[in-house]
Amino acid sequence: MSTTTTTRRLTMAQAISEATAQEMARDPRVFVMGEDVGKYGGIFSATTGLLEQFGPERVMDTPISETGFMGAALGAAAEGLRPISELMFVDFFGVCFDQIYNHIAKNHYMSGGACKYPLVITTGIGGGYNDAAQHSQCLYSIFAHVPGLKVVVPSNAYDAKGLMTTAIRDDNPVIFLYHKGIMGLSWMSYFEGSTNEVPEAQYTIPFGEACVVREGSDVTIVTLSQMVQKSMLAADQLATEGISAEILDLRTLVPLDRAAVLASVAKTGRLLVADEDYLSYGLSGEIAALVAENLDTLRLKAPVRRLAVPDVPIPFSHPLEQFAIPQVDNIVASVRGLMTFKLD
Amino acid sequence: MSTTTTTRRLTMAQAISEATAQEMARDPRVFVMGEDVGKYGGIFSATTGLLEQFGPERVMDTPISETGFMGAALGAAAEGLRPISELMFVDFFGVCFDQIYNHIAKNHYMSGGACKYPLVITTGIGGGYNDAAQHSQCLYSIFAHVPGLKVVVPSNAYDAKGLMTTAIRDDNPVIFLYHKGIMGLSWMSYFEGSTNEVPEAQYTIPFGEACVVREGSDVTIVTLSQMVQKSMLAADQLATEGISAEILDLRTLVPLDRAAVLASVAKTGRLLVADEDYLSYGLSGEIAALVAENLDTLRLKAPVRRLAVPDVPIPFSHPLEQFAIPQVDNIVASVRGLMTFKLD
Amino acid sequence: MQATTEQLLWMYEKMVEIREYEETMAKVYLEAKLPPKIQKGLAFDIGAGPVPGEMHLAAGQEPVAVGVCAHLRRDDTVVGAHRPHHFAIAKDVDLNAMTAEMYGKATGLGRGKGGHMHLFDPAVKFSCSGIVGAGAPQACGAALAARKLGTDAVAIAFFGEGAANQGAFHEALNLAALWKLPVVFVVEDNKYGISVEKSASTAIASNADRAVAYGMPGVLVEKNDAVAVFEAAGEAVARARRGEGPTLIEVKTDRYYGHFQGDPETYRPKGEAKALRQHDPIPALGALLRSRDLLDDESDAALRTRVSARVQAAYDFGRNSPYPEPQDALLHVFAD
Amino acid sequence: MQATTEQLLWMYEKMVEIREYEETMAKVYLEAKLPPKIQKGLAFDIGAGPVPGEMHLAAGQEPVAVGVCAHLRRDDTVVGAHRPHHFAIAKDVDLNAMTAEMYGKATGLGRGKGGHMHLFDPAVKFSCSGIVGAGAPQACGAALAARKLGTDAVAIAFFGEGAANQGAFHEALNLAALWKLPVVFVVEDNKYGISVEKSASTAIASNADRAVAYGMPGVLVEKNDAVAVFEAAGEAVARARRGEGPTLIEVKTDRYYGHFQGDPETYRPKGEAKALRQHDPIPALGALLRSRDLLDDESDAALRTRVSARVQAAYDFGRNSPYPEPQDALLHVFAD
Ligand SMILES: Cc1ncc(C[n+]2csc(CCOP(=O)(O)OP(=O)(O)O)c2C)c(N)n1
Ligand SMILES: Cc1ncc(C[n+]2csc(CCOP(=O)(O)OP(=O)(O)O)c2C)c(N)n1
Ligand SMILES: [Mg+2]
Ligand SMILES: [Mg+2]
Repeated sequence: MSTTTTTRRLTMAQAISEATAQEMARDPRVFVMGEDVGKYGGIFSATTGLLEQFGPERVMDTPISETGFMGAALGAAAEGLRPISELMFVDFFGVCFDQIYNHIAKNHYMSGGACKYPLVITTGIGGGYNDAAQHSQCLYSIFAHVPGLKVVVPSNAYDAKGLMTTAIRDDNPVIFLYHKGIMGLSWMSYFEGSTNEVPEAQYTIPFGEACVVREGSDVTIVTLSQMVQKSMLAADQLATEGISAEILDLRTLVPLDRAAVLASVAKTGRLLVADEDYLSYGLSGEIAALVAENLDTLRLKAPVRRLAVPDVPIPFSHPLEQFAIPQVDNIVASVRGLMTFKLD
Repeated sequence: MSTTTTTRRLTMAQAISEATAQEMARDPRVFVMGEDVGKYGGIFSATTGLLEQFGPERVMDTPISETGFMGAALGAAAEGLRPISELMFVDFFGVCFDQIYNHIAKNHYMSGGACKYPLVITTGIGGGYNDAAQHSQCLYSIFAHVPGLKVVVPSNAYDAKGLMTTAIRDDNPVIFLYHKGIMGLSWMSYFEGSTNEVPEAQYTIPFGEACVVREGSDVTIVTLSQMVQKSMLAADQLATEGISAEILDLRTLVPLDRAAVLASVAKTGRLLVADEDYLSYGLSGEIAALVAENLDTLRLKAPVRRLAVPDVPIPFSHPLEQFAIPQVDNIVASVRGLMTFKLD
Repeated sequence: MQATTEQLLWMYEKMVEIREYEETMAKVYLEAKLPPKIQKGLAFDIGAGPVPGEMHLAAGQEPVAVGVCAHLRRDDTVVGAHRPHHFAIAKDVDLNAMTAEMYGKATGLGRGKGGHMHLFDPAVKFSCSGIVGAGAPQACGAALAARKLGTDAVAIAFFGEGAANQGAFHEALNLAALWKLPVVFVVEDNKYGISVEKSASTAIASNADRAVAYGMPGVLVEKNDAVAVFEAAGEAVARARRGEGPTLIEVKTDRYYGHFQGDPETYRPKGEAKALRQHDPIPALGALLRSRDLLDDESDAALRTRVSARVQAAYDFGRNSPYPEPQDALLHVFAD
Repeated sequence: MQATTEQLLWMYEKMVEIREYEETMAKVYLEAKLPPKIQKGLAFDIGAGPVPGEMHLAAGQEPVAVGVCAHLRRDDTVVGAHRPHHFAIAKDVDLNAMTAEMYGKATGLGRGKGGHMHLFDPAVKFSCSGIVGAGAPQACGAALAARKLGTDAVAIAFFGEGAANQGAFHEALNLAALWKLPVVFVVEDNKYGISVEKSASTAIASNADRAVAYGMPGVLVEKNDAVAVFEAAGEAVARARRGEGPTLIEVKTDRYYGHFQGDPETYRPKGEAKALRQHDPIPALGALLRSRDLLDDESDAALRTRVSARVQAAYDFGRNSPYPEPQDALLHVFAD
């Protein structure tokens, strides 16, 4: 007897919907709701095929009432169901954030652990396709700032499937943020690296484990989501200049793999944080702070550098947007800049 | 002829309502709206006396419809009025943040500068009086993270009056966050240092200028709001141990006075950020990151330390809340810890 | 739907219990909050005493809680708001653990983490929230779960007339009607949202008239009377259990205390609260019971003794329970 | 209220202009978005071409825009949503600058920062937003300002039937009615919110029936017809101007294109869009004008030439304008 191993490449969108479908098949408590998740299959195809497979009682289109259905997800989770609730664009969180951060995130704590809220919020993030200031943000820092939410931000299909399965099985609220520009949609240009081999069988990837997606010795690029793919391209270019970049894909912001960041920076002595969220008071600051807090054990060769959206709303026009959102060239230039320092 | 100088001490609440009243008298376009801002005078007395002085057309009680009246503030500001709109507790921002961050903050930018939205959002922040997880947060990091809002966080009555006057005269949206525990309310214990001398005449304090509220040479405590008052008490205690702490009151987060932080840390070589917001992905990270980005010019004697709410919702019970929110003793202990290092 | 003798007596006893609970709390709450024990210059210290923080009491509003909860089972869900005691008691929340929670004790429902606006008792499916209007969508979720799980459990969302102007109200009612969920939305019109009178917050006189906007029945209960609420709620709960969808009920009720304890109530006409107490619903139901020979001095006294024992035991339990360890603040952010 | 000849002709010309604008955009938008010019494997590239990003066209919905805006002055405010062109054109937004904005050019209304969902023209008090429902409270603010400034200007909030289930709708309508603001809320019922049919999102058939919840008049315009909208809006605008408060109008209208360009429309019955075009409101109004001898082949042709010149000039202006400098992205976060 022989086992046939076929390698399958999936887009990140396919990986997410496959993870969801497999978990729905395994666990009847799981259901999906959100705007256009049914017949349309999700605006970013994160729920494609689910309605056909599971029917309208388990794949529910909702009115444009995010507070309504996020609150309903909480209420259903409290009763033991395991909702997956889609916020079409993360940019819309402002109409329903009270349900998310004051209730979904805190009720377990406020109940002293007596109540559980196993639910997943999926949402599309990121720009690069000229969708302007209200449809292009990342905002994961905000979800990571408020306590009580696990925050998952995958960079590729393989990780997305494993992390989504983990998310659905987690007994806590999880927000799963997928960047539109790595979903592999047929109508939006995307980074090839995000579409990769994905086993058909179910598997999980634990939260809180960052992944060294490229080893290197000169500089550490701490990054996530689409910016991982940009960093890979930058690293290729840097390699031709003799600069060896290590790329750390955080994968989850809560829990955060602090040890992995510190280990890599200890090795390379240089840190660039490459982020698509707003620069100030967010993710890039947190990672830089981690280094600042460990200056007694780390030996740095250069000050820390951060690359992020320079505290401006995402502009619509192509040249403006390309300027505002960090690109491959900016990563390359920042790393080059880091190499010019020689601390101590 | 002689000028009589009388010194007046005001509470921060009195200072804010005085600034508002004087500006309303000066500028007929200014008006106030919010829940219980009229007859009640504001739950935290930020609007006390205004209804009596200006009448119900300029001091408007609203329904409990934060999205409704924040949106209305934007619409009125677009027409040239200058609304002051109160969000009773900052904790409620999740029901109306879309109006605030997707519209009030971004419309000027999205209009390419064509439209202006001169409005002030006032809101109460902070814990310490057992109001639990949905009424005790600071959250200023979130308002500072999204571009387009100026973020003001005063620590005392004098600053509050000047900053509030500046806020009302600013042509941009400003969020003015007052800590309940320094308002000088007759029904909540507060820190004495927050009630101080306030001139009767109008004056402004420019945004983006941090204030050295205590000079010192061994360590810099970068802080804001009520934590300034706690830091002052900690510094008194530290002084008895021979440790000289410099305290920098940020006063505004956007714009942020980066130069003042760097200058003080350059002088002392040690940095503690003392913050009442959640620890991760927020203010304390941003300040620490600033140091990490300037390691080529700064000579540090110790790694950076951050004191903040340790990523837990604010618990109700007294011993739990006292543990979760940084106290004077924690500041003292953190500074002592910083003094044990000897980098290089 | 007519209340049985048992139901009438249950409502009466629960109302007496709620009232005693609130009156006791009004006293306990004041302990150590007044001069000279507090910071000089203060008139009151909200953060002091054995029960610190905000305190919203529901004395006067008992009929709403008992009239609705008389129809509920343990597996029905109730979501309350910032003024939750009467609902919690009527839903049979563990009185000891609830009281211990308000004392911030380790034996509390939430091990002291929640406090008075955040009472969670999953055993009887009770929860509440300090955010105005937030409970309504959550009740829809419980009702949705009941349908998905194939039970005939129902969910009740209780909130004030002020909450009916919050967006969450609208979204929840539409969702419930659209999906024909077994929910009953119950608005307590106590005339004020803190200091703001209903006429200054709500464009129409009765929220019951808003039911039309969702194609669901709307019922106005004009009297702060347990039996009247019982009748309106009975039909609504039965309808929900039959799978026929939601109902919106508004009850005109009375708030005897301030919005929260310590409220100066300067916005309220002098003597209003006192006048309201002329129509106290508890003696009213007592009189009805007596008129039907279901209550006499003796049984009333026995009932009050029984209730008092329960209530005072709960306060003793709360007072005498240990505080959590400070560092327990770090626990329960996430379930393992 | 009967439309004057001038108003009828204005509505007709504006509808023709809107239609040509949208049909032109449908073509321009596709430029450089299809294989083989795009990433291999893609069927379409939303971020490519001279007009990148999302594109929501309003062909078919012209009657709503012109029927309302026929009553408006320059100093009246209009707040639109993500599908804003018809309103912008009917409100006399600068067509060149609006088009340049969608091309992302420095000459655009927002210097290229806003794009098609974020058109701001303060000269005619027009704005819109990509967030469903968000405009309704903003229109209340403009109306409040009019009252405070003592003018008789009014404000219109336009939004889709999908938006009527968003909390902001409820809060805005209550506020407007409570404060008797000069606002008219106009719901465009084009049957879908992206792919979700109205019956799957809205508990009742007509949003006009929701006006009762706020004590304001509710009007349903059952026909996608400019004159019908004109009549309903005329009364509502006049009422607002007289200081008598808000009105809610719902208009049954038709969306000829997909939700956005590139929408596969798999959720839509085959041929539906085609069938809708059988009832095109533009020829319908043309026929009315002809029946009244207000239009003939010649004047129609002249009008269409005029309109075409305007529309094509705007596209030329947009196409030929310069892009902003990349680093201008840093400008305009704050006003000085
Ligand atoms: C979203 C939100 N806005 C404001 C508040 C502050 N607040 C707490 S209770 C209250 C009044 C509530 O009035 P109502 O709903 O009538 O309930 P009642 O207090 O009369 O029982 C307000 C404004 C809040 N908790 N949440
Ligand atoms: C708060 C919010 N939720 C969801 C969306 C995504 N979205 C954009 S348009 C749309 C449908 C809107 O439907 P409708 O209001 O009927 O307007 P139409 O598109 O039919 O003109 C949705 C769900 C959004 N932009 N904002
Ligand atoms: Mg009330
Ligand atoms: Mg629609």
